Amino acid sequence: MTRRRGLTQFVAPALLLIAVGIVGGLTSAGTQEDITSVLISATMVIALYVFIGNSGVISFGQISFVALGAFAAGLMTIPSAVKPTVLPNLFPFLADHSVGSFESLFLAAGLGALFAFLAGVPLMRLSGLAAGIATFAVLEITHNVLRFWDKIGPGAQTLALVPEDVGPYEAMLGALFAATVAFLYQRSRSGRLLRAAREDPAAAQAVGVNIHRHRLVAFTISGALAGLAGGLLVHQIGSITTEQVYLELTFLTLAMLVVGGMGSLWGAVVGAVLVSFLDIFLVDAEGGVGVGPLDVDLPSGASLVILGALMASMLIFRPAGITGGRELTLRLPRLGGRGPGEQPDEREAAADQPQPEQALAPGTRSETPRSET
Amino acid sequence: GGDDDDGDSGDTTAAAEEGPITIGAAVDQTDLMQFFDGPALAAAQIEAEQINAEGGVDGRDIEFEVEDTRLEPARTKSVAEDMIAGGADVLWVTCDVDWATPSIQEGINAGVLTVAPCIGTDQMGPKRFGDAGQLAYSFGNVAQDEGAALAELASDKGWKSANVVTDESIAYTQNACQAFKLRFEELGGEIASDETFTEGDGTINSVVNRVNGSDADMIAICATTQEDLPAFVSGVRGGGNETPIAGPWSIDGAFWLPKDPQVSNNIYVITYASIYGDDPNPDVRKLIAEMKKQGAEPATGGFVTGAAALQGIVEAIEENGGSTDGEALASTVEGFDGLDTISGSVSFSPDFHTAFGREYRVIEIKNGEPRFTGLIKAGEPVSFD
Amino acid sequence: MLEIRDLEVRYGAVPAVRGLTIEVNEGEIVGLIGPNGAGKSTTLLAVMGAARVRRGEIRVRGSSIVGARTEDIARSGVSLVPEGRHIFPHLTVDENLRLGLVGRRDRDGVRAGLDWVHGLFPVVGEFRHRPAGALSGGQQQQLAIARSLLADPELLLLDEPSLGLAPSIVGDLWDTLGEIGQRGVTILLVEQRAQITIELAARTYVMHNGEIRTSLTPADAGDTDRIAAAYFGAKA
Amino acid sequence: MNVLQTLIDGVALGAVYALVAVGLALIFGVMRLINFAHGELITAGGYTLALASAWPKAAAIALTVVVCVVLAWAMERIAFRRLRNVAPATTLVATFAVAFTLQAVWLIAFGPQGESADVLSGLNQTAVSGELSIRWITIVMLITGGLLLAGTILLLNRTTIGLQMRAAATDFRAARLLGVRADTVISVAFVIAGVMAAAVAVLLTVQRPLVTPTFGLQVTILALVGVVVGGMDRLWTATLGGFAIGFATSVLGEALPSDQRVFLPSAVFLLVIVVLLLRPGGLFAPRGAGGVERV
Amino acid sequence: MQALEGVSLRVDRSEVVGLIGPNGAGKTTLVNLITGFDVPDSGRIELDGREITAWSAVRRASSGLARTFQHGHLFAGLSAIENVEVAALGVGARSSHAHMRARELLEMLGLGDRADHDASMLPHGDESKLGVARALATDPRYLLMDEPAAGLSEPELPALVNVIRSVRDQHRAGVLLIDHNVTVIMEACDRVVVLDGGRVLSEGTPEEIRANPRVAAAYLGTVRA
Ligand SMILES: Nc1ncnc2c1ncn2[C@@H]1O[C@H](COP(=O)(O)OP(=O)(O)OP(=O)(O)O)[C@@H](O)[C@H]1O
Ligand SMILES: Nc1ncnc2c1ncn2[C@@H]1O[C@H](COP(=O)(O)OP(=O)(O)OP(=O)(O)O)[C@@H](O)[C@H]1O
Ligand SMILES: [Mg+2]
Ligand SMILES: [Mg+2]
Repeated sequence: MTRRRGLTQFVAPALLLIAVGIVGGLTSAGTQEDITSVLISATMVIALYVFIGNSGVISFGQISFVALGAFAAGLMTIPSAVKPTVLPNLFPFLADHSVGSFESLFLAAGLGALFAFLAGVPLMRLSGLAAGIATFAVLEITHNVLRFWDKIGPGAQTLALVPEDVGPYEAMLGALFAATVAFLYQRSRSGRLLRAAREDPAAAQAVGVNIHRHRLVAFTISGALAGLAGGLLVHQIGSITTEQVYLELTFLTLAMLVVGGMGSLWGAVVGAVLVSFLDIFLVDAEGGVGVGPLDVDLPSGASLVILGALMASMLIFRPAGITGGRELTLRLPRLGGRGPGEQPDEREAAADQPQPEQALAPGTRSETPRSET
Repeated sequence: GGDDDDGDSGDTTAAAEEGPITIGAAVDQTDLMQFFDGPALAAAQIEAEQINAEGGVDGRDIEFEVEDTRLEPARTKSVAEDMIAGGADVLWVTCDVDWATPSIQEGINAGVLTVAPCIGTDQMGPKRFGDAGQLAYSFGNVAQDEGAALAELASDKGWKSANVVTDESIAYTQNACQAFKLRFEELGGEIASDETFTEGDGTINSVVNRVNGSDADMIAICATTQEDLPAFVSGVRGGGNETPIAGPWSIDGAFWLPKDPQVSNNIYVITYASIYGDDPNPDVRKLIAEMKKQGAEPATGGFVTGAAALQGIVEAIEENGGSTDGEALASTVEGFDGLDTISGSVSFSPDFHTAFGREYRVIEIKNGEPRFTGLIKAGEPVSFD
Repeated sequence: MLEIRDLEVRYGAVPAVRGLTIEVNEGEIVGLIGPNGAGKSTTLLAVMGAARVRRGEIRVRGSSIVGARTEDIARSGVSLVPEGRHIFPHLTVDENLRLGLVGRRDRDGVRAGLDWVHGLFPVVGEFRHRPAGALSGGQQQQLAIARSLLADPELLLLDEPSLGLAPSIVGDLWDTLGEIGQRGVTILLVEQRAQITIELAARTYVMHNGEIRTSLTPADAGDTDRIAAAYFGAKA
Repeated sequence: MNVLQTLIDGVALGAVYALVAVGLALIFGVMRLINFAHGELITAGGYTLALASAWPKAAAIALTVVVCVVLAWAMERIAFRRLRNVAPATTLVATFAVAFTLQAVWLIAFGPQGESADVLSGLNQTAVSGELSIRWITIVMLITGGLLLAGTILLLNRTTIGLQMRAAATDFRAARLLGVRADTVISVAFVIAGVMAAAVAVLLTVQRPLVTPTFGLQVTILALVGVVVGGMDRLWTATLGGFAIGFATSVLGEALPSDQRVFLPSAVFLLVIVVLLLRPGGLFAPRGAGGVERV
Repeated sequence: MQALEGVSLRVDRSEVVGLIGPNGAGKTTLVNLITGFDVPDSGRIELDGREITAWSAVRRASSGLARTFQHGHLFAGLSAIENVEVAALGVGARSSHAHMRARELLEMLGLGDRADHDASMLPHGDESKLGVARALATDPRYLLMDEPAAGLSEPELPALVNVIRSVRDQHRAGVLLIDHNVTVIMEACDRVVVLDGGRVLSEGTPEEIRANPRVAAAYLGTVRA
């Protein structure tokens, strides 16, 4: 019963991603690019979800794995013939070797996982703010090294001349792959134990859960998916700079995750897709666009204000995220006529109503400095 | 007459050669680069209107199609893609080679001449983009040229020693000061101290203290007009150090100057045009007046590169008998040697797809007031090889 | 003093209290018992304005307090010892006590009040500079009660005050409740220790599934069968 | 370069971050909220100074205080008040969103290039010159930082409203049950944070006269790192942490050979990681206080 | 501050040992020490003859030492049944088995109809019961219960006592039972240890303890129990 219901929970996010990909494939060149970006964002947010959603620990570091994946996949697919001219300071090994775009995605994911694992071994011992800041430090260091060490990359300049092989379909496959991994992980023993530990670390230890180990597993998987997302990103745009995979992307992807609802895969996907589309729509509105009878025409830059304000209000009015951090269970037979992005069924919808008045409810208890109270 | 010839701008060369010449501008109108892209584009559009009013290019109008990249790489690419799919004859990109890369690659891979008005590094060409980079050009000054001109200015002023301060965060400032140092020493100057910082790294006040502790006839600073530059100037002057400070175009503009007239004093800037109402070229003054009228008052002299770039593009199309074929235009642009534009004469070479050879305006800031004080030329740009 | 009429409170769609009516007269000690999940805590929270009242009326001293803000209710002489203590673990024991004074209406007698609670619960004096979170469970409970007493309420609401207290302390507490009841403080006492509650209270309501099933008097205290029957839902 | 001057430069930079840190630590102490948008208060103050720079100095500074206080109060009223009992991650991201929105507003209103706002530029002059150079502003910042810190500590620890603030922070509902007017108390905290942001804006623009849309954000991020490294649970450890990160940045910058100086952030953040691993509860936190989980 | 001083305590399998004492006597501290949530300044802790003083809490739990908490510490975002399942998974059960076991335990504690409720919404008494179910799900060889009767209504207590006995008799696990409800202690325990001020005050059968005047003075008080 749980198993079957669990599987149906994968259907909604998968369908949403597929729908976005297919719609994207049918549009004009520029719009295809936008849709590809949506799907790559979704991949990143899913990567974030695997760690943050399951462990409850905020990490500002996942974008460093995206960065590593992007630069690795980009660098290794530039034909070695041109590398000496455009990247004269590279280590000979990096300059002399190249791989195909597809292989480079494995490279990106593998390096992301490796880096995450190595960073995770010490850092996963930390929790709370200390963990947040330590992972932020990882981001800063990665950014700084990639930006100024021109033996391993382009340094402060753009890495250009990367094959542009990722369109909506490729991005969709990437996002689906990430969603599958995330789904399998969250249903694995490790995933379930980590989610419990998220709720109460002390209680988890009392039932034998090795929190450090499970966090490390999630962090590594998240690193792999983030690296993959980086690989997709660089092959979409054909170039990459360190600024692209730094603070702004970190905040934006985190915001997508939280707006969607960071407790569920469905939330991650919904958040990424919704915020990305909102962004696209608002930018178009800046150029003037008709919404039904209305003619929306925004001043330049206003879209950013609106996007920010919308994200803030979504969090204010739905702090648990649009999905309430719950999975959406789609029952396949009833699927006819229902889009994948539609309402959760009633029971779950009722359950995730925020209840601002549940004062002093069990579970909202304050913490104590003792290990046990 | 092409004024009312508003034909279909289809993809085929034949049709394109009848309709207007479309320049697709993928520029930033939202974020940091709007500050450079906006004025340059506005100047170019004014120039285009004038050309159109005078009958266009071989009877064809010039039309700009402008899209906002918002400085987002994916959008930069998608916007350029759409423009090229829509038949743009020339691609016009953001004034920073790194931010512009996604659009530059779209342009050059589609065989379209790709032009930036004011990129200042030597990267806008094969150095960055390999063979296809043949199609990419910038009408900004290459930093090697600006640095050299700054050294010439120092030498003209009789300054014999210099404290050099370089922002290492971008290639342009690094190249400019590198060129300054090489040329300054060639001209017999001495580098008294050589300081570096990275914009935003928090070390600028240490740099100030070291510079204040080192005697020299001048301070050369290659930085951008972000927070550290005004912090530097305030610190130096606050320490009682009145040494002249000089820098390239990237420190042009009055907006960043500390308001205290004793602080904003004895500062020299070389730039494309004086925006302070006293540019020696009446065409430039007229252009500024026109921009003001449109509410697009320039904040640095860089705007004029926009008009110059358009003039260059038009010249190349005319030399090719109206063809907008990318390769043909590119080889013409590469061959420009002393092309006369509103921003003075510009040259290109296979080594430098970014312009050199201009006559720079020397702006002196005295007691908080910037004014034009003369012209300077680099002679040859410095070569790092 | 306290009148609750036809009260309904829901969490989401689920009603926790449905149509509850009880009355507590001035200076009276009234008990409220019932199985887990009966809605006892919810009722007390509703009185404090901390759970939203869907329907019904709550009057203190004759005037309705439905919709009033929790802090205003607390400052008007009503004080709750919440379930699960809710002391402030990072603050010292003394600071926790001082917070009890916030709801106090008159400033006189603070000194005497402090001496009184220190006498009742010596731990809160002994450990006054320690973070409250370092106290043992029962000590924290004592602190929570002391804090409420310091507010010098007219109406004292207690949610399972005996929880975690050693038997001797429970004895002392019961004596104290009797005393302050005699001084005119009205007490609504929610408890799981049915027997001793029934003994102490003038009247003890048995709540079940959000409703009052029956009420018992001290005379019933020895009748365990009757109490059990009341608990498990048989109408007595 | 002499060692003493290096240390003095370190103190000067540390003072900047310490000043920002007090404001962050106050709001964290009272609200358990990491307010990324605190930087936007500073930015708002900076722009106010720039726009009012033609005014008499005292009037310009007074206006700055008013603007910062109103904005701080509005932030709490509109956004953070509703987020009191939600997951820390959500509030954190909500403060990003607020900061992001305000930055976009600055960008539209004032453009990317910045405005010059050196109202008290006289403080840039050196107080001690010769072998060593110390600026007046450094001294003023240290004194102001010390006063703000002491004032805040007194407020929180010695006054009833301070006690109520701390209670409301740990358990908002329990505090209300005791009669604490939690909304008011928390508004007061934000108002004070607004005053602090104004002070930071005035002092910061002395050293960094150009106010850009990211003016306050940059210092805030680094100050926040410092606050966590120092120990977030106490005001003084948090403030000292802010100071320490500035000091470390400056001294490490000197220590690195000049061709490696671009890697300064790596060095600083490596140090941050090491400190956090050794003292997760904070560098200056008393022993044994480590490991209290939050966020 | 010394919470415990020179305490020696032994619990065998198939035995229920009561631990009582006034508030602040050090009972919870003792449980924390035994389960690895606190570190002793001196002394040693052994599990089935092996010294475990230096072991982590996780390792102790995996080796058959389970506990409940005096207050809270449920997995709030998870349903009641998931709370229990996770505990079984934590010590290595297969997921289908964990589910079955969890259901069984919930039934046993009378929480069958609460299985799908979010743990954070349970009334206080059910929280206690869920804590017990969760500890049992780890199939402990020793179970340390910190006030499991707290918050339970009186008519429910006999059922709890039965559960405790069945842990002893059916699972053959040793139980250390802390509670302030003297009836529960007396009915469930084979042996009772009284702690006061961090020291063992007395030890004996329930009857002996009840009759001990020192215990009455330190703990029981005069009348009500
Ligand atoms: N925060 C909450 N969200 C949803 N339901 C809740 C919440 N708090 C309590 N409930 C439900 O409301 C009902 C009444 O709970 P309440 O806490 O008032 O019971 P109680 O009588 O105090 O029980 P106990 O004796 O165990 O403390 C229960 O069914 C409980 O599950
Ligand atoms: N972290 C700590 N810091 C300081 N004192 C502590 C700490 N933990 C416990 N104590 C003290 O140690 C003593 C024993 O506490 P413990 O929680 O073990 O008592 P207990 O016997 O479980 O009491 P109760 O029956 O009230 O739960 C108490 O006086 C308590 O204040
Ligand atoms: Mg209750
Ligand atoms: Mg205890």
